[in-house]
Amino acid sequence: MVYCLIILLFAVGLYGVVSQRNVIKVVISLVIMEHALNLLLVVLGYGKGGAAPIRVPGESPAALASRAVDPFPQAMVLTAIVIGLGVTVLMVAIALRLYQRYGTYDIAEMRRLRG
Amino acid sequence: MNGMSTVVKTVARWVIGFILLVGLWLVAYGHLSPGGGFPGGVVIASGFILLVLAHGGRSADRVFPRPVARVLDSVGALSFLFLALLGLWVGGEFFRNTIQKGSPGRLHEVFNAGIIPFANLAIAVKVSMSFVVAFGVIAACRLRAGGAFESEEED
Amino acid sequence: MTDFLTVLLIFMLVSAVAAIHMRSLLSAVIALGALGFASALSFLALGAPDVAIPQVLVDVVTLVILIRATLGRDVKTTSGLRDTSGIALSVALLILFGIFAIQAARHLPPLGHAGMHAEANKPVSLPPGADFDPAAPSHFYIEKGPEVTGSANTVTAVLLDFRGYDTLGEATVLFTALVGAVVLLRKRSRSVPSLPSGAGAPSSPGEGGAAS
Amino acid sequence: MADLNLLPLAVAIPLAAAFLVPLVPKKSRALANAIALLASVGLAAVVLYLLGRSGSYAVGGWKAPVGIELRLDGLSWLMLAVVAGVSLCIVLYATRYMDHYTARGKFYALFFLMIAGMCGVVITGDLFNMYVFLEIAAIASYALVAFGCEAEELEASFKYAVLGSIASSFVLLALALLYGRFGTVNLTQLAGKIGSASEGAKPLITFAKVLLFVGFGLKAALVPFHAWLPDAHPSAPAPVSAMLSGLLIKTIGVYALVRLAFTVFGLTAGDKVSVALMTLAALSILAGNVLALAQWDFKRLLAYSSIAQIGYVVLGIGLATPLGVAAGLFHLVNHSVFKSLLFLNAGAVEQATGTRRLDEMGGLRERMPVTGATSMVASMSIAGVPPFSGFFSKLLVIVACVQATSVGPIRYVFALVAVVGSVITLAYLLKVQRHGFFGKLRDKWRDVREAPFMMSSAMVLLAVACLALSLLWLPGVRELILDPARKVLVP
Repeated sequence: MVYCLIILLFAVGLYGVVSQRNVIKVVISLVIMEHALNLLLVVLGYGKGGAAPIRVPGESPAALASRAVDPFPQAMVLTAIVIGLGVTVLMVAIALRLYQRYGTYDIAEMRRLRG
Repeated sequence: MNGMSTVVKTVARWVIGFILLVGLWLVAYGHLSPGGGFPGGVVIASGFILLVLAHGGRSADRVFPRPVARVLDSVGALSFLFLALLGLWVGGEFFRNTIQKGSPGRLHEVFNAGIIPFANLAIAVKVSMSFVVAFGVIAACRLRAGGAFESEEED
Repeated sequence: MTDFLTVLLIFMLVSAVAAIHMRSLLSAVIALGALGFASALSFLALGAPDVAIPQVLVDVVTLVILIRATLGRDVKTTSGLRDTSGIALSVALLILFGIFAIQAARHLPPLGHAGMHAEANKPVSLPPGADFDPAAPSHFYIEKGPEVTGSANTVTAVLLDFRGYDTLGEATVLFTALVGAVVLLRKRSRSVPSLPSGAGAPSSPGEGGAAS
Repeated sequence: MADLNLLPLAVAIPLAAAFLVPLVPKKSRALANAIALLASVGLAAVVLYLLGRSGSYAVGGWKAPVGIELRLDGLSWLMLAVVAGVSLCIVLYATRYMDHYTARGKFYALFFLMIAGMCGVVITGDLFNMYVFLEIAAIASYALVAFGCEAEELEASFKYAVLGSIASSFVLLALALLYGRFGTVNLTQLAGKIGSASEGAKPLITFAKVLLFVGFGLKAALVPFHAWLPDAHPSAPAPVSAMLSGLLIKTIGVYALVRLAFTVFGLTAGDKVSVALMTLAALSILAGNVLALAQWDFKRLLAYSSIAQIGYVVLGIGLATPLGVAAGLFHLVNHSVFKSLLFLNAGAVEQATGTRRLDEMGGLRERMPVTGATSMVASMSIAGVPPFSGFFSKLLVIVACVQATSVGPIRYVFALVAVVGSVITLAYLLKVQRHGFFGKLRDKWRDVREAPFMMSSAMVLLAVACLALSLLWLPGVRELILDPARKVLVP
């Protein structure tokens, strides 16, 4: 159920990317896709105890292992978040420049390139 | 951009110290509690962004000139790479955590994790300066459709 | 846990649809913000405060940047979808994608038993003193991580020690995006008075012929 | 182990250069150029040092599934060598070409970030690490495509960035699914777990395979996924076009696709994925070549031609027979060299005349002898005219097609497509030569001057490489370079 909803979220983002004409909307849709992926990774790392994988003072390794979630997907998601942010910043910069050249955010009105 | 009202400026001046403190705490204790170089760096950057928003671009530039931020950005990245190469140089492997670490019984001390606190610091410098520059660049460019491109970026 | 997540996810879906279909760009950006905060909340619930903090911060930054890009522009509203024939095809492909993806997701282990928690990925045996057998590396991160790296927070241990190389890549991505943005928003792009762009510009046949 | 000590430098050198170059003051162009050249030479030296070595390198001293594993084998060495060699020539060329643009420091920074990303993808043995370095290379290339900030460059870049991000998110989705099931992202461990996976995991594995296929297919611009390439590649400044067409689509597209298909998913001759790969490749050859024939924009023509030539590479490798893989890799090396050379030629012509339209050129051979001669060499090579390297690799791909009995009778169709494709290639390159460099010199090009020395010497170097690469197939040389690369994929 949770997985299906996350995939639906990803699909909504994908739909936005292919269907929207507004450059900013396309960027927003890409961000939605990233959110879905990040959430999927963290959900896959969830374990029974549901505690953050941080050893508190005086705790034994086995005790932590029995209650903690998987730290590895979290590390990957952190990296993925930063990568997503980088892509967003760059695409907004391109969008600002496009606006300056064309006076619009509408892709359909930017048709300098042939097919 | 002359900034906002005096109330905002005063509050910003009070709050910024607190924000920087939180940022530094996140950086320093990143390996002992939730946090780390990246969130800490973003928090520090948000302090500067607040400064820019409240006082306007000009005066913020006087406090923290963007070229300096640009240089520190590169320096942060280089020092992280340097830490990685230090591992290659001293320990024989790229990224080997060479500094003394993990001594028994000292798990929750700050300087017992080898290069980790230093790496956190390098990342924090890099990330915060990145955001200061990125925000400055995006905030500074005022575009008019088809018209002249106004940007504070030289070349 | 599942119920809480489901509610959050439905909220996220609604805000995603809103973000895509709202006509005003500013409202769309704000809907995206709602989505981001919901996802940060679910990270907290999933035992990932280390992800939730940056997620909130990144959301704020994204919002600031996106709002900066939408404010003060002449056109605030979107003018709808692209041409319909292309849309029909892509929706068909999207439905196909959805079916296969959900099919694949059904073969994932159930919530709480995926990744390192899956039965198949448990370490085979751990005789005392023997080398750790990481069937899934995460077991090593959790059980040995704090001792061998000195970092009580195993996420940081993974990020900066076990897989520091990835983090170098991450910092590099940020650097790349930043240099890219600065380059794109610079004042002048060419040092000679603009070369005529040959491609789609019919207005520039061979002017400035002997620029050297 | 010890002899791989310098392997991480293949990433660290370009990264250090990228971080350093923006610190150079704007005025001192020479210093920026010097850093760039030094870094390229350093990278080439490291790659030379690594020749003939192979093995696994544990980053940070953590053994494979715990830490990140770097792998060097014949195939990754070959790709590293291509990246280092071609990018060295391109840097040489860029030292003068970029005089026409501002922000030289940032150009080099992005350029070296792209190289670092490509090297990172090539030497990694870890799926997530591959994703990270893929993104570095991809983001740098989005920015570089839009470097000139002209309208069509920005538009092309945006289109490219959107499709590229979709591709990356597919890769990440596949990674998440695989991690959820198998709990690891190390390629070797993943391959083992996939090989012994139960029936229940099959739909998941198939879906992940499709996602990776589409994701890397988009990056490699195989035919149904090629829409971004003909816009993005011509729009960029010439050195960047050369990097994109010559190196980027091969390292983060073809190489990654092939590496995952063979080593993780165990592709063998005649299986479904192999036939699917070859079908896309054949489509790419046909569509790319036919569309190239219709172009009058020099760089756009070359971009379409890249789609077709990537088709040959994938066709050869997709056969999964020893001869096919070797031929495909051979063509990959050749294509990097001659396509970069042609883009550099196009850049030299554009800089001298201000146009990319073939119908406005004519007779440029008289005024630009070096550019004319080197483009002649490259054209003959890409079209498959005998003494040049392209002839051998194309011939070998065709022969391999005919000999691949495991593929079934459809192999004759593939072989026929390859033959027809090379005829069309010859046709449009004759068009380039006839309209661009031969014929009567127009009056307005009377004062055109040859490209500066640094640019011409880069072109001459690549042209010499075009000829020299024929030697790769000679016994003795082949055993040193191509065979180890081939053995990684098929024994």
